[in-house]
Amino acid sequence: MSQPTEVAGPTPAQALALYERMLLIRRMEEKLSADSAAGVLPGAVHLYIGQEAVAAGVCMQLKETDWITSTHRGHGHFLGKGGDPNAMMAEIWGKKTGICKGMGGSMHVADLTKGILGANGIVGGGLAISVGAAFGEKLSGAGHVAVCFFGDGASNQGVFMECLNVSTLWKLPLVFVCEHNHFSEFTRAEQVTAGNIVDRAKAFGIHTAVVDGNDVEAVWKATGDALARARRGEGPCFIEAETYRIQGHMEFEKELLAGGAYRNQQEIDSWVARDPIARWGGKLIESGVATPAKLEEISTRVAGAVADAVSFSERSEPADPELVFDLMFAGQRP
Amino acid sequence: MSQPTEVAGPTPAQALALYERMLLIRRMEEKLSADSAAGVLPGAVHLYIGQEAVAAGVCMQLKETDWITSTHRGHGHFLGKGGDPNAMMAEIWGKKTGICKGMGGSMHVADLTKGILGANGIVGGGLAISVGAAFGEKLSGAGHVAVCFFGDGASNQGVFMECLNVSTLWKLPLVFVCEHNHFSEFTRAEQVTAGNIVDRAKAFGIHTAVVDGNDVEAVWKATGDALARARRGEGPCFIEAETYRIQGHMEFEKELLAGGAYRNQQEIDSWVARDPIARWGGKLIESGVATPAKLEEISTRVAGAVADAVSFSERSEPADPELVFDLMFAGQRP
Amino acid sequence: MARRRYTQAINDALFEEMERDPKVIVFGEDVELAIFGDTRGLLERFGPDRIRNTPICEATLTGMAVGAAAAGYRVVLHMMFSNFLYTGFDAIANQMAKLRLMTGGQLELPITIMSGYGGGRSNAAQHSDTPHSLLMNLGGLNVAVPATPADAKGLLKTAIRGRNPTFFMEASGQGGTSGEVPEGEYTTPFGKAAVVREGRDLTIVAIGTMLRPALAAAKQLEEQGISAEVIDPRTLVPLDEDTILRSVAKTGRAVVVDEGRDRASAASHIAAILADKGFATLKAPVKRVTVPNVAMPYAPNAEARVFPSEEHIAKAALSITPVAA
Amino acid sequence: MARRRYTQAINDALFEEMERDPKVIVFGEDVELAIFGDTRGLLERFGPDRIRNTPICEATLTGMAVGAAAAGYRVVLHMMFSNFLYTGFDAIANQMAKLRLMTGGQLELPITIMSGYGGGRSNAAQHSDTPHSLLMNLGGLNVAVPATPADAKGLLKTAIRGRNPTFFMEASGQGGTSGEVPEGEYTTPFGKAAVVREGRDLTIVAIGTMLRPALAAAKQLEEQGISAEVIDPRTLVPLDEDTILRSVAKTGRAVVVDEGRDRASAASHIAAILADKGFATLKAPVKRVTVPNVAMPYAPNAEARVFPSEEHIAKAALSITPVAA
Ligand SMILES: Cc1ncc(C[n+]2csc(CCOP(=O)(O)OP(=O)(O)O)c2C)c(N)n1
Ligand SMILES: Cc1ncc(C[n+]2csc(CCOP(=O)(O)OP(=O)(O)O)c2C)c(N)n1
Ligand SMILES: [Mg+2]
Ligand SMILES: [Mg+2]
Repeated sequence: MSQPTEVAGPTPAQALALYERMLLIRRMEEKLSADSAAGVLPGAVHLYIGQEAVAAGVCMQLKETDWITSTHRGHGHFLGKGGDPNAMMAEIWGKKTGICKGMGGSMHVADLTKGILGANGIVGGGLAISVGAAFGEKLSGAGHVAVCFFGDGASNQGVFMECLNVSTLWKLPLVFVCEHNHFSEFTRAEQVTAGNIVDRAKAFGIHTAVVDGNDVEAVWKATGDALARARRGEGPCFIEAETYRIQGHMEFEKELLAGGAYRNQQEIDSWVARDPIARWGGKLIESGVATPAKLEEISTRVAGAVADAVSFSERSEPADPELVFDLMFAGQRP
Repeated sequence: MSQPTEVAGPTPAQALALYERMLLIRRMEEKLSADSAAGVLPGAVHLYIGQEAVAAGVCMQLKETDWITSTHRGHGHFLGKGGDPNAMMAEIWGKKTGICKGMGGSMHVADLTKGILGANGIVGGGLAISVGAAFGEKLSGAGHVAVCFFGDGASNQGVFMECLNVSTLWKLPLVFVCEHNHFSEFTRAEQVTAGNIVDRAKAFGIHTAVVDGNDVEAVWKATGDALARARRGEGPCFIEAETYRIQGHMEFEKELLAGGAYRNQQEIDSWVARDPIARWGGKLIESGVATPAKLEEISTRVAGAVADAVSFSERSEPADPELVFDLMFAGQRP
Repeated sequence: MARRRYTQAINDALFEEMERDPKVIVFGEDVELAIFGDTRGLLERFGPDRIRNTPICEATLTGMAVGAAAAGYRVVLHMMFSNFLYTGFDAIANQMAKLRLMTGGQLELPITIMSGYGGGRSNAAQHSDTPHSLLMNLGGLNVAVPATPADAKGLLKTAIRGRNPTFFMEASGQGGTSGEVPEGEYTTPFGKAAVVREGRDLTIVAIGTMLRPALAAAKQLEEQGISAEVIDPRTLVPLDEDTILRSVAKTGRAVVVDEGRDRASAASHIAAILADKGFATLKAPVKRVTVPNVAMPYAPNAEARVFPSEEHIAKAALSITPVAA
Repeated sequence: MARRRYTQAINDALFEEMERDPKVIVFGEDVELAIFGDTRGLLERFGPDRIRNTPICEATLTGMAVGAAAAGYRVVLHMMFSNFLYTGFDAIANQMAKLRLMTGGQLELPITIMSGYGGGRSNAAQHSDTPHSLLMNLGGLNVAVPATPADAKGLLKTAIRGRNPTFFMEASGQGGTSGEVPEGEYTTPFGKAAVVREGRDLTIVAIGTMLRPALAAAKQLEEQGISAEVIDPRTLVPLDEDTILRSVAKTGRAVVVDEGRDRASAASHIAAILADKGFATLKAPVKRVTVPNVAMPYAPNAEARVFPSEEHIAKAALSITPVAA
C-alpha cells in the first residue's frame, strides 16, 4: 500500500465541535432511553451510548456530499453526519414531521440531502448499498466517498467479504468502519467471530487500521488517512474501532431476557470508566482547548437542542396513514 | 497450527488406482462431449476435462462414509468418490435407472450411499451443506469428514467466508477444496477475484495448502495431511488446487457466444501440455510402477466401463414422469 | 387441560421432542438466551452440542440445516424474524425445496425452521413481514401457521418428527396470549383445518394471527344476526381444501383473512380454490382481507391503517351477506 | 415493422436507452460476452464504466443496485437465471421493495433487474423457476413479463426510464423466437394488458411464456366451435385488472395460464380477483393451468408432464365451456 497521509489532529474549533456532536448524540439517546422506559415510544430503540466517538470521529471528517450507510443502531451515525435532531426525534415518535414521515422509525432514519442512506434493520444490509453508492461516485468522478458503518456481528455476514472483493477490484472510494462493541445481541464476539476481523480485510490487500473507538481523536485521524487514500483513488480502506455498548442491545432487554444475563456489571463499569465523551472533555481542558465553563456552555446548548427536539416532536401531528399508499412507489399506487 | 502429518505417497496399487480413476472420468466425459455435440443429451453438460487430478487425488483419500459436496461441474467428483458410471450416464441421458431417476441430470448427480451429497447448480451452494454435514459428523463423533469442492468463482460468494467462520469456530472436520481453473464462465479470475483466495482462508488462522492441481500426487498428499488434521479434531483446512478447464464452460458454448472469445488456443495448448493423466502415466512408467502395457490394460478396462455405461443407459427406460409427484416430499403428495 | 402461553407451548414442544429424540438439534442466532422465550432453558438442559448460538450468517444457516439433516439429524433452525428468511433464501428456495426431487428421493430433510412473522407492534418494514405465500409457492416446503398455544405445541411436534422441511411460522405478536393446552403427549396433524366456530351464513377462513380478529368479527356479526363459521387452516402446506370447501358448500359465502400482502397471497390462493372447486356453491364474491400491497409502516396509526382488523373483516363479511340472512 | 428475435429486441432496447441517457449502467455476471445474447456488443460500444462483469456475489449485486441508484444512476442489473434471484433475495425483499416507504419517499430506485425464467429445456430444478408470484407479493416491485419481441423492447425501455424497481422477466426459452417490432422509438406502458385474440366464449389469460401455447390452444378450440379471447397482461405489477374483468364480463369464463408453480401463483391471484370483482359475471369455475407444486425435473418426458401445454389449456377450457357454446 502507499504511505500514510500525515493527518493533522482536529483544530480547536473542530475539537470542540467533536465534543458537542458526541454530547448531542448522548443526550438525545438518554432522552430516548427515558421515553422507552416510560413506554411512550411506539417501537424498540437500539442505543449507541458509549460508542459516540466512532460516529462523531468518522462523520465529522466527511463532507455533506459523502455517503454513509448505517445499522439498526443508527442514531449516532444520523446525528454525527449532521442529521436534524428534531426530525429524528419526531420520526422515532412516529410523527408526520419525522425525517421519514413516521414511516421508518428508529431503525430506518435517513436523510438523503445529508448523504445519510439510512439506518438499516438488516444486519449487514448497509454494506452492499455503500458499495453501490461508492461505485456511482467513482463513475461520476466528483470525488465523493462512501462510508459503511457495521458491527462485529455484521462482519460475519458473507456480504462483508463480497463487498471487500468488489470494492477492491474496482478501487472504489469506500471506507469500511467496523464498530467492534464485543457483542451481537446477547452473544459475545468470541463465540461467533473467528480470528480478527481486520485480517478478513487484510486478505484483500487493502489499507487497514485498528483504533481505540473510545478515543475520538484516534478515530478522526484514522478516518482522515482513509479518506485521503480513497479520494486519491487508491480504493477502499478498512477501520476497526474497538468500543463497547453501555446500554442493552435494545431498551427493555432485561424484561425480555427474564433474568438471563450475558455480561456482568463490572465489565460495564470498566467501560463506563473509558467513556469517550468524558475522556475527550478532560483532554480538551488539559490541553487548554476548553475551560470547564466552555464545556458547561456546550452542555447547555446541547440540552437546549434536545429540549427543542422534544417540543418539536410534541407539537407535531401523528403520521398521515394515507401517505403509506403514496410512498411505496414513485408516481404509482401500490 | 500444528505440525504437518508426514503423508506417504500412494502405494503402487494406489498409484495405479489413481490413474485408472482419472482416466475413467476423462473417458466418460469425452463420451458426454461427443453426445452433446451430437445433440443427443437432454440438457447442458459442464465438463471437468483437465481437472481430473483434483477429484481423484482428493476423493481416493476418502472413506465411503466421508461426505463430499460438489458443483455444476460435478462428474469428476461423483466418479472420483466411487459413484457408479452406469447410474451417472443413465442420469445424464434422463433415464429411469439414473442415479437420481432422471430427475436431476448432469448438474445434480448424487449418491448418498457413497457420501456424495450431490453436484449443485448453485455456485457456492455446496459450501454450507458441507458445513452442516461436518457439524453432524462432529456431533456423532464417528470420525467422518466432509469435503467441499468449489471453484475460484465460488470463492467470491460470501457464504465461503461464512463457512470458514462457522467451521473454524466449531472446529469442524471439514476440508475446503478450491479448484482454481482460472475462469468463472467466460470471465478471467483476475477480473473478479481480488488478492489470493488462500489468504481469505488464512485470515481465519486455519491450515492452508496451495498445490499444483494437475499433479495428482501433490493433491493426494495435501489431502492426506488435511484429513489427518481434521480427523484429529483440529478443525477445517483449506486446499487451493491450481488447474485449468480444457473444454468450454459448457459444451456448445462456442455456438452460444457467437464468436465471442475469452481465451486463446495457445493458452489452452500450454495446459494440454500439462495434462494430469499423461503426466501421471509418464511418472508411473519412469518410476517403474507401471509398464506401457499395464497402462494399456487399464485404458482397455476403462473403455469397457464406459461402453458398459453407454449400453446400460441405452437399454434403460426413460424416466417415469409420475415419479415427480412421489419424490418432492417424503410420504406426502405435493 | 393446562393454561399455557403461546411461547411456553412452543418451549414445551422443544423440550419434549429433544428429550424424546437425541437426534433433534437446535441452532440459530441467540437461541441460548432466547429473547422470544421459545428456546429458553434448552441450553441448561441439553448442552451446547444440541442447542447452540450461531454467527449472523443466514445464508449459511439454511444450507447447514440441509447438510446436518443429510448427516442424520433432525434440525430445528431458528431464524428469528421472518424477514431474515430472505437473507437465507438461497438454500431455502434452491436447495431445501428442491433437493429431494433432484436427488431422486435419496435425500430426506427433517428440518423445522422457526420464525416469527407479522406486524402490529411498530417494528417497521424490515421486522414485520408475513412471507407465507412465498414459502407456499416454492413447492417442497410445508408451512405451519399455528394460531393457538395448543396448535403451536402440536404442530411443532409434528414438524420435528416429520420427514420434510417445515416452516413453523410463529405469530410474533401473540407470544404472550394464553390458551388451553392438552395435558400429556399429543401431536397435531398437518393438513387438518380446525372449524373453530360453527356458522350458517358465511365462512371466514383466518390464517394464524388473523384468527383472533376473525373470531371477534364473528361475534360482532352474530349481534347483527349473521352466523359466521370460522376456519383455521393450521397448515397452508398441506392445505385442507376439503374442510374449507365443505364449509363454503354450506354457507355459500367466504372471506379469507391473511396478514400477508394481498398480491399472490395465501388468501388469493384459497380464494382461487373456491373460484374453481367451490364455484358451484358460491352465492357471493369471495372477499380477501389482507395487508394492502405495502411494506409495514412504523407509526402506530399508519400500521393500524393497513393491518387487517376485526372491523375490516366484519365489513367484508357484511358486504357479501344479506343482513336478513 | 421489422422482424427481430426476442433477444435482439432486448439488445436493441439496451442500446437505445444507453445512448439516450448516460446515467444508464449495466452490470452483472458475464454481461460482457453475454451468453444469452441480450447484452452483447454493449461493452464495445459503451465501455467498462457503463457495462461490467461482476464477481459471483448476488447478495451484494442486488444491494449495489440500490446504492448506485441512490447515487443517481439508472441501474440495469442482469441476474442471469431467475433462481439466482433467491441468492440475492435479501436486498430485493428487505431493501429494494421497502426502502422508498421506509425513507418516507426520499429514496427513488430506478432499477431494472433482468432475469431469465422458465423451463422446457431440461435445465433442471435450479435453472427453471418462474418466481413471478414471489416478486408480486413483496409489494414495492414492478414485474414485467413480455411475451413478444415488441413488448420485450417496449417494456424494457419503460422499465429503464421508470422511477421504481422493475423485474424484467425474460422468457429464457423464447430468446430465439421472432416477431414484428415497430420501427423507431416507442415504449410500452406498464399496466396495460393486450387483447391478443378476440373471442366470445371464454377468456384465456396467458402470462409470458404461456402466450404461445395459449394461442395454439385457442386455434384448437376454434375448430371445435369455441371462440376464445386471449389476454396477455404484459405486466403483473401493475396489473391491468380492468381489461381482464371486461373480457370475462363478456365471456363469463376464464382460464389463467402461468408457468409458475400453482400454489399462491400469479394465476391464483388473477383467479382471486375474478372471484371477487368479477364474480357477478362468472358463468363457470375459474381454471388455472400452472406447473403443479413441484420442482422442475430434468428428463424431457418428466418435464413435459408438468409443463403447461396447449393440450392442458385446451382441456381446461373445454371443461368449463359447453361445446355447443
Ligand atoms: C439479517 C439479520 N439477522 C439478524 C438480525 C437480528 N439482529 C439485530 S441486531 C443483531 C446483532 C448485530 O450485532 P452487531 O453487528 O455487532 O451490531 P451491534 O448490535 O453490536 O451494534 C442481530 C443478530 C437482523 N436484524 N438482521
Ligand atoms: C448462484 C449462481 N450464480 C450464478 C450462476 C451461473 N454460473 C454457473 S457456473 C458459473 C461460474 C462458476 O465459476 P467457478 O466457481 O470458478 O467454477 P467453474 O465453472 O470454473 O468450475 C456461474 C457464474 C450459478 N449457477 N449460480
Ligand atoms: Mg456488536
Ligand atoms: Mg473456475
